[in-house]
Amino acid sequence: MDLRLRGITHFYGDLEVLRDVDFGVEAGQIVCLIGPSGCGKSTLLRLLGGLERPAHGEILQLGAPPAGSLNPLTYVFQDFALLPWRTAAGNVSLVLEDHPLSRRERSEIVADVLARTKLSEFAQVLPRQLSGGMKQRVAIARALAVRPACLLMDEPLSALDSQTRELLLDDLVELWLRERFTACYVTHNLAEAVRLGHKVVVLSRRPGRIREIVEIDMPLEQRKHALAELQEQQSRLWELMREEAMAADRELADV
Amino acid sequence: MDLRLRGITHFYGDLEVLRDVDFGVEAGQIVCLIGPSGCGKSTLLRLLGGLERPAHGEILQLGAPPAGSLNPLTYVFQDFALLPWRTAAGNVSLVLEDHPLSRRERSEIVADVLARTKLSEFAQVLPRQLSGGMKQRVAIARALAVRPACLLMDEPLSALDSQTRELLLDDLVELWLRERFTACYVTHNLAEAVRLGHKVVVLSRRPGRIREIVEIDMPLEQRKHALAELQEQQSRLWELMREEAMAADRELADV
Amino acid sequence: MSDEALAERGAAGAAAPVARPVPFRGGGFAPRPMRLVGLVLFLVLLGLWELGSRTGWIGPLVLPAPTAVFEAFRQLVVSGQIWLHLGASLQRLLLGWFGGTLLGLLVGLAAGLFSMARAGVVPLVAALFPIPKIALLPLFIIWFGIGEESKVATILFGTFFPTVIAVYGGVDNVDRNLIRMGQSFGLSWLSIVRKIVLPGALPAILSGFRISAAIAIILLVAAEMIGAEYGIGAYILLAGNLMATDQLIAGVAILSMLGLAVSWLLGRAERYFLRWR
Amino acid sequence: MSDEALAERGAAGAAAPVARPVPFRGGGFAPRPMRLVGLVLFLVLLGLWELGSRTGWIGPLVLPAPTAVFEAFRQLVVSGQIWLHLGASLQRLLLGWFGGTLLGLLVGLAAGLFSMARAGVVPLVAALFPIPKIALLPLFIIWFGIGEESKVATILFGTFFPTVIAVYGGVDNVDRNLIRMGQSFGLSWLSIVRKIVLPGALPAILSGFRISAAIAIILLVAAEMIGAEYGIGAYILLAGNLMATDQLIAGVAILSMLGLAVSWLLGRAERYFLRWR
Amino acid sequence: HAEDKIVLGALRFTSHAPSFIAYERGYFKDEGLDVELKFFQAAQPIAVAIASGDVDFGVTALTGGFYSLADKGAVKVVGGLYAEKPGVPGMAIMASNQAWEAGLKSPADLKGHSWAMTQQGSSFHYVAGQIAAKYGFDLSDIALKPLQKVPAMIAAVKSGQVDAMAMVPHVAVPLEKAGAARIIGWVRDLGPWQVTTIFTSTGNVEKHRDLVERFLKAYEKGIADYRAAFLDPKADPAKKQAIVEIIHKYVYADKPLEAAAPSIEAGAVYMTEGAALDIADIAKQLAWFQKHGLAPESLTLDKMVDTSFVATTK
Ligand SMILES: Nc1ncnc2c1ncn2[C@@H]1O[C@H](COP(=O)(O)OP(=O)(O)OP(=O)(O)O)[C@@H](O)[C@H]1O
Ligand SMILES: Nc1ncnc2c1ncn2[C@@H]1O[C@H](COP(=O)(O)OP(=O)(O)OP(=O)(O)O)[C@@H](O)[C@H]1O
Ligand SMILES: [Mg+2]
Ligand SMILES: [Mg+2]
Repeated sequence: MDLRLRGITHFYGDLEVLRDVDFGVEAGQIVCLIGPSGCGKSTLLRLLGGLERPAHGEILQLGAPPAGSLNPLTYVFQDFALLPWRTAAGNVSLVLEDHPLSRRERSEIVADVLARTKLSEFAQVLPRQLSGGMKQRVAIARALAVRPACLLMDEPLSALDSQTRELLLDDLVELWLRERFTACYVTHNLAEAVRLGHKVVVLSRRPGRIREIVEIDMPLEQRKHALAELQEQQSRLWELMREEAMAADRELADV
Repeated sequence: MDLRLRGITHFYGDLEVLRDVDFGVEAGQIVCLIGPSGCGKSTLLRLLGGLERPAHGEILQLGAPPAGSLNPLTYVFQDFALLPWRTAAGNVSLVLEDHPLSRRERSEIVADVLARTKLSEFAQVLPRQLSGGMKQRVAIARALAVRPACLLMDEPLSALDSQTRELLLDDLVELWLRERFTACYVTHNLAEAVRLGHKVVVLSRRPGRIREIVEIDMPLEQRKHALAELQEQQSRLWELMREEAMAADRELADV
Repeated sequence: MSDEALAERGAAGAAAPVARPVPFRGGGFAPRPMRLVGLVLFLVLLGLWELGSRTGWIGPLVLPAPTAVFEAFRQLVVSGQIWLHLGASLQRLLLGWFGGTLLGLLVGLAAGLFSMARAGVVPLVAALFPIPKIALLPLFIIWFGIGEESKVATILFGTFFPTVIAVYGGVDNVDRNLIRMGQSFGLSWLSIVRKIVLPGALPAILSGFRISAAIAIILLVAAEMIGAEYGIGAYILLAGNLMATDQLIAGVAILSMLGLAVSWLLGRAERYFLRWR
Repeated sequence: MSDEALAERGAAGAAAPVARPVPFRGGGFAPRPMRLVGLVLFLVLLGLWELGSRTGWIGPLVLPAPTAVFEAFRQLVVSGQIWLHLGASLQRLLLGWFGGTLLGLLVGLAAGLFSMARAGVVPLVAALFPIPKIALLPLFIIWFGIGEESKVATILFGTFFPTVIAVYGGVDNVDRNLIRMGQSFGLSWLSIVRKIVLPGALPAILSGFRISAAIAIILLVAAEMIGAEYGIGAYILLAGNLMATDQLIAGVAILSMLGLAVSWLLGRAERYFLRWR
Repeated sequence: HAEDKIVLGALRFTSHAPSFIAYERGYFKDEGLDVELKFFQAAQPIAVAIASGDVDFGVTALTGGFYSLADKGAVKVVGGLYAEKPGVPGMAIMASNQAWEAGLKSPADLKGHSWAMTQQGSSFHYVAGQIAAKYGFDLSDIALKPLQKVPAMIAAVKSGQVDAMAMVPHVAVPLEKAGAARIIGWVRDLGPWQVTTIFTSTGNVEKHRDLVERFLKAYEKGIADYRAAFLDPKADPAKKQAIVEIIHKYVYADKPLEAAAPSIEAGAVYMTEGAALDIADIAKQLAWFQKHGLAPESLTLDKMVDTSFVATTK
């Protein structure tokens, strides 16, 4: 299943947040979305997942989601969005409970995704006892449990300290190599973008328009050992964005 | 003024946090402190600034602070620690009000440090209207206002998004080149450590011991254009820490 | 075949590339205040009540008609009595509330800052808070006499405890990082309390004021049980004694409006003092 | 010259490299509960009070001696009357509090979830909350008679409003990101309310229970003004009528202990239900 | 010469009429007393206010609270006022319509019925005790309903929630006329009863006897005027009218005089001449209250009453 955005424009009241955004997410690809603070990245992702309705334009699912997908468009959030009153397993189970699955099927799925994210031993642990990295792993396990057609990830690593981020980035690459999931990945971090993205969509300042779409052809498995080469891509992206990032930084929030 | 730690060991209740830590911070140098989550970095910094008393060992100021220093050991915090009810200028002024300065002297100092951190136009703005990067700049201005002998910085950039972090890192380098301040800089981010540190102190997992002290001789002004070379240093540090970071990540918080 | 044509065919051609808009599943869970609805509901209720009274479905003993209540209120205004009552009550309210708040602030602050004070004050407050003030009225008369003192004291006692709780709760919730910041810059203890702790506790203190003000108004009737000739509470008590339900409800409505006015004022104060939020 | 020797010379040799330990400037601003102090203070106060009574410095009219209060309490226990009173009061408390809480939960939840309900309920609650229940006692007699109904109704009314406020405040404060997460996984509306909104609002609801329980106890005296033969409130009222200050204070102490017991129970409940925090 | 300032606690009831008469006609002034009238909503706080020193003199029924204050040495009875005895106006005993239908036709039938009163230890409670004593059943055979306030009692009997009560005549008669309840007897038929007394603080009795004497002298004149107007069948209508006008200043002041006058007249009760005190009945009351645990055991008649100021009747 592919996703296709056509001429998306969005407003909050009088504030134009997105203007005429147009791109596609093909199956099996990771599309990274970068742009300065407040340019509408999160908004765009919410539109993609049907959590908000665009003012103009349309967002289409092309093709049917793979059979057995319980929730084709599935989010991974920056703040993990785990229910603090449920254990790791409970948090995964939550998203299965509204589907017609037997208790056994459900616990099998839970055990399976926890194993795939190396969390089996943490099944019965409450979120507050987990480190940030572990929490995000639980959130990823939860996302995998509904067999998504496309993952919508909103800065999934930005709430983590940079060592944990490094570890999780490796895990994500490994996961992709194994499962070839489709994803739209929002980030501020250009290093993440060049490590994960098959395609990097660069947005301008608010109202967010597409400045450039950069394709990175190097296979994901090779990137870890070509950091210097990627550094070049990254520097190019940074040059594209630097001025706007600075301007966004100096912007006052309206009172 | 130099700082010298001798055989620092610290406990919280029965929990040993630091064991026999021993290093020095020489005037005009930036010492970076890295280590996995929960290894006692923040604790060490609190001990350095006299906010806590070590269980064993001693922390000495060698030499008198420079004349006119109002607060020799001055912190910059991860969460900015700005009073939300005071404007940028008010937050800077706060730390001068307990010193015998005339109103004019005070407002001159405030204006001066705001100018040095390129914040003059934001003097009358409340923190809530500022972006994270601007908030941390205000905190740095506040720290400069008391003419510190040594800055104690606890992950000053880790609450910022990575683009802003990049911008502020450049600002810090620039500031150091101009003012040659002394600093002890705690971070999780190895890239920051190799960009800023004259000396990088690597701590082990809790109880934090010193694993290695890495000296980086390349002058700060050159580092921006030698990212590839630094990447090597950084990869070496990461190899040193990777295992421990992973273990720290998988640790359960005691209930 | 165009995407649009495919979209028409819907899920039927499962294997072929179908284009469907992403289904919307957000929204909700964000109730907004709609001023008009509240007003309309209020008027409808009033209308039904009047209708019930007129048709005799609601007996006059059970509830007087809104018009009767309004008439009682009008009488009160026309005769000028309302100002006597309001004046007396407001004076008691202000004195009692102000005294209770001031004492509560001091004690609450002490409990928030010093272990010793906390250890002494907290259990005492916990034990004395749930004591009904009406139960103590006979003692209040002996302690403070039957003049204004005992009435003010009743309100003062009622507002003191919630203020203590709000203040030390507020001090507890001041961001410790800000206090540590103050210490790290060598600020004096007094500066830290004045410039960091107090403003930081202000939101909690102000919301404590809402509670203590509501309690003060509720206690007005109890306070004016002690030989008050004037005052809204005394007016209500007298109306109750005479079973003059129209006056009773009019008095209660005045208290309710007083409560709304106080809460509006506090809302303004919050907006002013907490504009930094 | 070694650092240590330099340190000895202190600040005198300003230019030379002096070694001084970093001055300590942290600590404080973290009052800890010290159980013992509270107990000791309580005992000291009790001792002073007894002493004052014995020496006649506190007249028996002003305040009975603690021993007299204890004697009154002992009488109550020995005669077995206490169980009659406690039983009657607890039944009213439980019924009234339970009813008020249940209704408050429903209405508060509606106000927290639906714009329409919010618009109708919030202004009504704001207007009716500050109405003193004692003012309405004459009407309560007419509406609910002089049996248990009117007593329970008094407590029910008193607990309903704060529960509504706590519940819709709690619902408002549920992390919207969690709700959005639920929606994004296609959870049904009911699932979101049951599994996300309600548990998320639970801390606020439980702390609302503390307030409503305290109010219920305070209202006990008012409720038992209406023809109650047994009940702690009735016992206190009688003691007040008879100016039996020892019994009065004993009754008040029972209410205070009841309050402490309820707050202890709620503390346990919080620890159990909110162990995920 | 400087007048002695005293405070007199009062209720806006016709039973406090002598206070108003003595005040308005300057009888207190004549005795060199500068009296301030202090109004209360209920009788009980007057006694408490005397104990706290806010009030010097008061008039009230002998209630549980009063005995307790007397026992603590705070207040003392110095004279009598309103009394019930056969052949004079006084309180009625009423039954609700429902209870009447069901057979409650006289006080003797009260066994097993409910009884409205303000509080335990109030004079209404005592009446119930007297009924039980007279008709030979136990007080516990009556279900006592303390309702705090007289209007609550009336409302409860009117609506049939309580079966019976005692009530002052100017309320009782209109209630029966309106068909809201039935009068089934009179309190006076239960035997003589010293209902209210004049009292002051123990301090006044011990240290300012002269003041108490002067007060009582003035008060007795007020009583005499009242008796002449309301208890004398051959009373001069003009004199009566003058007294009604004085009382109207304080009671039913919100109604016009014409509307208030009948109620004021109907509210007339018997007041003993010269503030005489029925000491035997007071002893009987004290014993009853003590027997029911409503008055302290340690209280004696001597401690409670100073009989040296007025005549005592047996
Ligand atoms: N629900 C909303 N109502 C009104 N304005 C909103 C809303 N959500 C976002 N905005 C505004 O829309 C703009 C874009 O917000 P958005 O969160 O999409 O930006 P972003 O690119 O994700 O920013 P960041 O990098 O900080 O996450 C911002 O100016 C924000 O203030
Ligand atoms: N005030 C305290 N009381 C008790 N334990 C504490 C306290 N402060 C810190 N700790 C514990 O001491 C250990 C070290 O904490 P510290 O904050 O110094 O670590 P850190 O290296 O700064 O971690 P991070 O990288 O997460 O900032 C942790 O296990 C923490 O839980
Ligand atoms: Mg965002
Ligand atoms: Mg830290």
